[in-house]
Amino acid sequence: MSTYRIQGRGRVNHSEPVYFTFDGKTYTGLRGDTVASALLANGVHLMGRSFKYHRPRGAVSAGSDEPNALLGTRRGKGQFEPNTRATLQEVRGNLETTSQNKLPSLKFDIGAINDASYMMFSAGFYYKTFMWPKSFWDKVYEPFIRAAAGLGVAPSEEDPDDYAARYVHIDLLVVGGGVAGIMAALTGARAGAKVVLVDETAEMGGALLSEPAVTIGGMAGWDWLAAALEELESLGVQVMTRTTAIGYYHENMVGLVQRVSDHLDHVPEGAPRERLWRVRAKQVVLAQGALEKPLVFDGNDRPGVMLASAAQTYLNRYGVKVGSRAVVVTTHDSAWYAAFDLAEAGISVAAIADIRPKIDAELVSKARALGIEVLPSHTVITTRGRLRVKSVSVAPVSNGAVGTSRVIPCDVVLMSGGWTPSLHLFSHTQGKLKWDAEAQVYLPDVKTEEVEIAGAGRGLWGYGAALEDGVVAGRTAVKALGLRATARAPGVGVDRPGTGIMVKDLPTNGDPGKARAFVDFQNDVTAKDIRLAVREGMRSIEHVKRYTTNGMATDQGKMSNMNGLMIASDALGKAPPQVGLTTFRPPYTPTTFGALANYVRGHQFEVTRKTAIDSWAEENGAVFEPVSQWRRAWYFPKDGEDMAAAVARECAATRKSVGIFDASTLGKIEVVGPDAVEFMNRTYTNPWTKLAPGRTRYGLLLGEDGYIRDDGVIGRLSQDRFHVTTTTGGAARVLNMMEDYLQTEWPDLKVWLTSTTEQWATVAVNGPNARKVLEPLVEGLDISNEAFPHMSIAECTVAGLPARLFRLSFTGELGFEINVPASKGRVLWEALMKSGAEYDICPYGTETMHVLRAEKGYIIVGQDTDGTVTPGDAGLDWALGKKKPDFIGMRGLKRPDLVASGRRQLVGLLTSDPKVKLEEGAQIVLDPNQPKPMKMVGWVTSSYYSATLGRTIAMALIEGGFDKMNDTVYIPMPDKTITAKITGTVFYDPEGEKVKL
Amino acid sequence: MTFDKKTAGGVTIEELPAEARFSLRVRDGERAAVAGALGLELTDTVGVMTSGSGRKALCLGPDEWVLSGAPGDAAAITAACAGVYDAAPHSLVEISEREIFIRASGPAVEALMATGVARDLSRIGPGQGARTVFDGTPVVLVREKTDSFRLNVWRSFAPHLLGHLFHVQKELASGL
Amino acid sequence: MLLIHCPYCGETLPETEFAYAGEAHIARPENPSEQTDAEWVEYLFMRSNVKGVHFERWRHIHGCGRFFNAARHTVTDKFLTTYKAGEPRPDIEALTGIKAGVKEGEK
Amino acid sequence: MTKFSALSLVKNALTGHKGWTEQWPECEPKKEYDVIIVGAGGHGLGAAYYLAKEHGITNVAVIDKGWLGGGNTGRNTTIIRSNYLYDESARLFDHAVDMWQGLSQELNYNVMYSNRGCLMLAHNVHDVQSFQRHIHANRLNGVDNRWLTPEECKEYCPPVNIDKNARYPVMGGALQERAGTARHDAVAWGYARGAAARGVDIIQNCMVRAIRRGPDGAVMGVETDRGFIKAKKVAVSASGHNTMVMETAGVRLPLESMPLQALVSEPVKPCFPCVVMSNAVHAYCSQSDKGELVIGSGTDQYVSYSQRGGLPLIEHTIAAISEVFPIFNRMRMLRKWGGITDNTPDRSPIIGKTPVKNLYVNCGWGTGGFKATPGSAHLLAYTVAKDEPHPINAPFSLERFTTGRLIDEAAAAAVAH
Repeated sequence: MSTYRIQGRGRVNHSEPVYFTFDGKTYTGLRGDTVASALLANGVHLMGRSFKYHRPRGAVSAGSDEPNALLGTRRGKGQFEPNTRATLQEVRGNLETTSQNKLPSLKFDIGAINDASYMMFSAGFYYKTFMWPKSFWDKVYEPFIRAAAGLGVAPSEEDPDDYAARYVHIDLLVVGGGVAGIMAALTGARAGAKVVLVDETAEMGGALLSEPAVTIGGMAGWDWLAAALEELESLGVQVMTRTTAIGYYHENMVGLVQRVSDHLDHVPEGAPRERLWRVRAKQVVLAQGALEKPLVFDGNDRPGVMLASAAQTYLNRYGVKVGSRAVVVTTHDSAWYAAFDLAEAGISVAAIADIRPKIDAELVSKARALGIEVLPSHTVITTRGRLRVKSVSVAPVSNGAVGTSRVIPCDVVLMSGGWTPSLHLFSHTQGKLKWDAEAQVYLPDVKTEEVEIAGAGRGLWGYGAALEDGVVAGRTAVKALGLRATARAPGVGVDRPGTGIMVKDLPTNGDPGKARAFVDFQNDVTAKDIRLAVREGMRSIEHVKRYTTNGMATDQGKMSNMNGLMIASDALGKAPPQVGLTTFRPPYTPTTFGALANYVRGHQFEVTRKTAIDSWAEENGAVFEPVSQWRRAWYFPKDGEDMAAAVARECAATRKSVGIFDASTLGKIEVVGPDAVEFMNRTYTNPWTKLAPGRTRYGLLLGEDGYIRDDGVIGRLSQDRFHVTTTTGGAARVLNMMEDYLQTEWPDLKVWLTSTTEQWATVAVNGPNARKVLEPLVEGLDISNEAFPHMSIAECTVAGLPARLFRLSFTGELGFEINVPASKGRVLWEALMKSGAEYDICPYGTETMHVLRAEKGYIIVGQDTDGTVTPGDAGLDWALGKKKPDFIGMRGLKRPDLVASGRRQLVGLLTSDPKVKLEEGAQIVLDPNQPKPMKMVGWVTSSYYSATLGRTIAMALIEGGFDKMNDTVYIPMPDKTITAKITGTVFYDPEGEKVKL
Repeated sequence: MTFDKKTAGGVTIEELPAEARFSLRVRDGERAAVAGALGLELTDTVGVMTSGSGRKALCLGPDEWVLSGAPGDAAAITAACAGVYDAAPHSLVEISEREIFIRASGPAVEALMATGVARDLSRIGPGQGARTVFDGTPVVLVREKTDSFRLNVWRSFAPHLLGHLFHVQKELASGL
Repeated sequence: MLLIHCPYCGETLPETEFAYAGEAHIARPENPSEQTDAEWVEYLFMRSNVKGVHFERWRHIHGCGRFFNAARHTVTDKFLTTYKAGEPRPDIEALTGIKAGVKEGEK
Repeated sequence: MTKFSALSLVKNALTGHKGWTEQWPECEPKKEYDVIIVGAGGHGLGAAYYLAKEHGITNVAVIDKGWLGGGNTGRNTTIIRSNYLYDESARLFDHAVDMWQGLSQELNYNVMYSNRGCLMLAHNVHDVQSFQRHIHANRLNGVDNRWLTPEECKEYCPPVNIDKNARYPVMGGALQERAGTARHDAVAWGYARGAAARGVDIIQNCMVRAIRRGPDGAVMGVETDRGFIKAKKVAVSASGHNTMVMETAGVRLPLESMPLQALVSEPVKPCFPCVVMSNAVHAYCSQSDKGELVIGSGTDQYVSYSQRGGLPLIEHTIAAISEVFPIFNRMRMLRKWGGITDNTPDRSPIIGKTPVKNLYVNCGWGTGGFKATPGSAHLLAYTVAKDEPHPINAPFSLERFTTGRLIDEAAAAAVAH
């Protein structure tokens, strides 16, 4: 069936056919094929459409630098992805592929109308137009541009696959599995180093896989390869295929992405699709070889026009003839060798057109012997053919003058513009490159990391040189590791290093202004576009790139950067290094989001912390809310209650009898040491010296700027020991701040801090019957009002559990907070529920807690304060230890703006209509009839319906609020203006009698 | 038990029983006195564990140890330290309940650990440990044996960490 | 990911264990109350923001918990040295040949 | 200057585009200028444009150590919005948004400002309270911003996951419809072209080494690697280098420079119609006209000018995107880059005079400078020309750090109870 496959040739398994689909049609490939090689074996060159002009395109390369042959691929539900490189994706069972960027079909695409009007779409055309009329941009022009842009379509379903990640620490990482890399890895491994060798393709060997004629160490090249790989394995080297080094980060950390299962017909349960490796290597050898450059001439993008080395790879590695009749156009010897391989495999090679006047005589005679016409000093004028190249026009060049062209029929054109060292990863390290004027390439220069470059990456051509250099790089690395290297490079036969020259766009006898000579195939950037950009004042390569989008396609400029630079330098009349080089940035090739997110997905995205009592709340129907990392019970609805009804019931029950609340998430810090009280004096605003053991106090913590940071009740357990509580979200922040001051500013203080947040489960029992519920469970302590008054702390036994018992209240009712060992939190909770049954004890959540505290005017840091509120603003001046010489924030509080009048102060608000509940965050004005922008004097920080008071209540920060008691203010809403009266913040039990029961 | 022991993919993940644990903080000058009272040596080399009198002390920081003993030993440890407090001030805070103790062991345990720990684990030998992060979760890890690690994790982070460990266990079992 | 040497642990460890804690050697004034507004703003907010060798604080927050100081080059991100809190600013020029606080463009 | 129009494009197309001329010429510095602006980003070039256009000051040079637009102007995620909380901020950014509307026509350069809307997602009760506060304040300030239910969020931006069981469930969102994106490079180029046409010298690849002050302390000019250039006034607007430049004039700034990473995916057909920001999850995403998902990452935690960035931050950023938009998990990251952001203690910028006579500064924009470009440029020009701040930028003075009158958008949003 396949007329382009050469039986028995290449490294594919001829006895294992693999079936896959392309645009709905089933094709047969062989195990080991890429989608591109399999399609080419079936005579299919047309694989996609270009970005801007929708021109028909085929594979240009056989590797990860491919700009054209990008397909949508799919395995099953949710397993679709766009823009897969056909040149890298292996064929497998369960593989559907589809071409992209075409409407309605690949062969007939109406988007190609852009191509017909290409003269309009020059570089930067969109900056110059689409401006009139103004309203058209959003509605007409932009939607049009957007619809035309983009390549494939985004996935539309959730990805069912798993992704993985690993850290690995090794002596030597070798990137690139060509002969230089293999030799470097062997050198390292033989010296006893722990080595990892990676290559992005399915097989180690690099270019050697495309050149079976080479002999190494007296063996056939492929036999040497097999032996070398066997030795690497026996030396314990981790050899990783299908693994791309995506980025080179600080301190020799290299990110690798391994494609674990995309090549498999069936994926085992639990296997990841891709795995991210974060490699920390003491030494790195980059042996990434070189990339062949296309030539830039009119029609260089037609399906069938491809890199000479790609044709050689398809032939030798995959056993595929890319066509029946080839013409080779080149500036480098390497394409001659490719032509020879093709000719010897029975493909007709009509001619080799080489821009160079002088060609090595041996090449010429060998070409002639193979029946290939030799055309030195020839340029390419154009190609013809709609969906596949049909002919190429070539013409002689003499002293810059281009002669008459002639047409040579063909079905493939193999081009080579020479080779560019692949230095992407080296560039990630911010290593410096230097321009080699003779070879016209950038080479590695100043290094910033522990890295060696081996082989073609530093401009060395040929297998002999690559093997030698692999040893040199390996030895340097081994020496730096403190080991001794013994490896030597084997001898090489049939080495064909070759030479060549670098050129800009090829000379033509046509109108260069009309030439469709592509530099960036995918983004449809032509030589003409680059010259236009220069003419318009874009003098740096960075400007040229951004103006034309050259090098910004998914091949990241691998094909286009050097050609773009050569053309821009030519246009500017400057040497390339004066024009610059676009910085390569990670990743080396586009990297799947899934691999980068790896395990951090779904519920593993971030921890959800739960308390010991959470399970009870869940079993009892609680609705939860996320609060920082925690989830907390928000309210406990009963039989169809909504939130408002549940909260009203919970509030009433607590005020009337008793409520129970899980306060375990509050931060807890134990402050211990002879200087504990001094430390407390310096950190918190309050005075602590006179707080007796067994007593507690509300503590307020400021930042050095004088603004409120945190608060909580703090108990003194003994002379030298405090139990500090913080807000739920503030726990880690407060501890870090305390450690900072202690270690950095006050290292003389003998005091230590320990987080005990999770040592304790904390249950709050509040309400007039709180003591009755608790008392039967307490041993070793008299909790009567006389013996254990409000704001006390003691250690005792509750429900048989060792406990730290606080008497405090965040509700305004008689209240206790019981801390017991965390694992016993639920035991305590259930004991209290049982003991409270006769008082109809009511579990409540955070919402009821908020309402109850608001009725009492207690603030919540972060809700009633916002990082710009001082203690004075919040009505907490009483908490400042004014006689203390210093505390954190004391000086900050004295800054001019913090003592100025007119600061926003925390007050209560009562709406005129008691049923109207203000929105939290609503803004307050004094004159509701003013035009916008209005002068806002404050905002509503907290607002609730109070079941206790039978009306709504609110707190607000209002300019000069303390002096505006009983004033009316206005809250303009979209549909109406609400009026409210300023009051104090204590709405319930202003005398504070209830807590003293 | 909060979770069941599971073996697959070359690793066993299990919960370890409770023990008495304390955070001990003491300066150089007072260290010997506290060590004497506890009946073990307190090294000032971070990451090293010492033991004596049925107790273990892992040095986590220059003045910080995590002290562990049998569940019933808590009162004795507290009393021993209290006895020298006046002469050798220090901080002893019980944290027995703060953490869950997980053991991961087996031939594939290094691969499992390498999915979450950025440190070079080869630098932590048997009997050594460190406070570090496992895939974003703060942990204290101790290498008990070459192929056995103990992870102490704050109680509320344990389900998250276990979610990761069990997920990777399946990945390891896939052989890929 | 940077590698950071903790002077307390004696180990060179991944950045994920550490938290940056701002410029180093900015001591809190002995008597804040006696500070003028201008002096206080210097302490609170003004930073050298050096492009070159920067003295800065880190905390080994997921390790030994200690705050310590470091000299790091802010263009290369390379650490020149780390040292314990309270120790004096090291002579970077003597240590590495790089002049501390060197401005861009100077040698 | 060739006027850009559909007609000129057609005309040039027919002649092989040979008629286009330089959008700005290459300049050698003159000996003296009325105003020198240090930093040829959008802000600096724009300030030069408005100095020439609105204040008649055309003897102006914009000097940059690299290529124009090569700093943060070309290294951001192009988000434009003005739904800030405080009156001062809302006015500042809304001034810019107003100017964005007609900027293409103003400059005769299509900057592709796209009113596609910016949706900020709320993931917990605190977010809801905070965004509601923004919405109310914005409404009374005349800034558009409205509340969407989770279902409305999904309708506005279909890739958003509103599954109630998500780790970060979407509890609603604040939508500013006038917000959007623009083509960042075009902004610098458009201002450069417009300024140059009005006589402004744009001097690229010229490093300002110091600001020289006279015996009276006032600014005399700048020392550059092409020699001393005299100037009556100097404005510094060189993000990532402000501390060093201003220090040469003896002015200390409350700045810390940190690298901000951003990245794009491979291009795909339109699938993401607006800008979405999720502060709680740290996901910031839009889709460019080219089809790439443009994704904002975080800043590295330490002072750095390296622009290199680490892998953990990228992993975290992508994980956040996959959390909020799970369908993108199989998309690929194409390119990432870093910019150097100058951060002030209150995360609001400084635009105004300095203690040195005739020296002005525009800095501290953190991650939010691009959106302000026309407004900031306009206000800086005003401040330089009049030697006093415009009422809109008056609150954004350097003195506010001494008085404590901070404009702390971050503090107002960040604290969780």
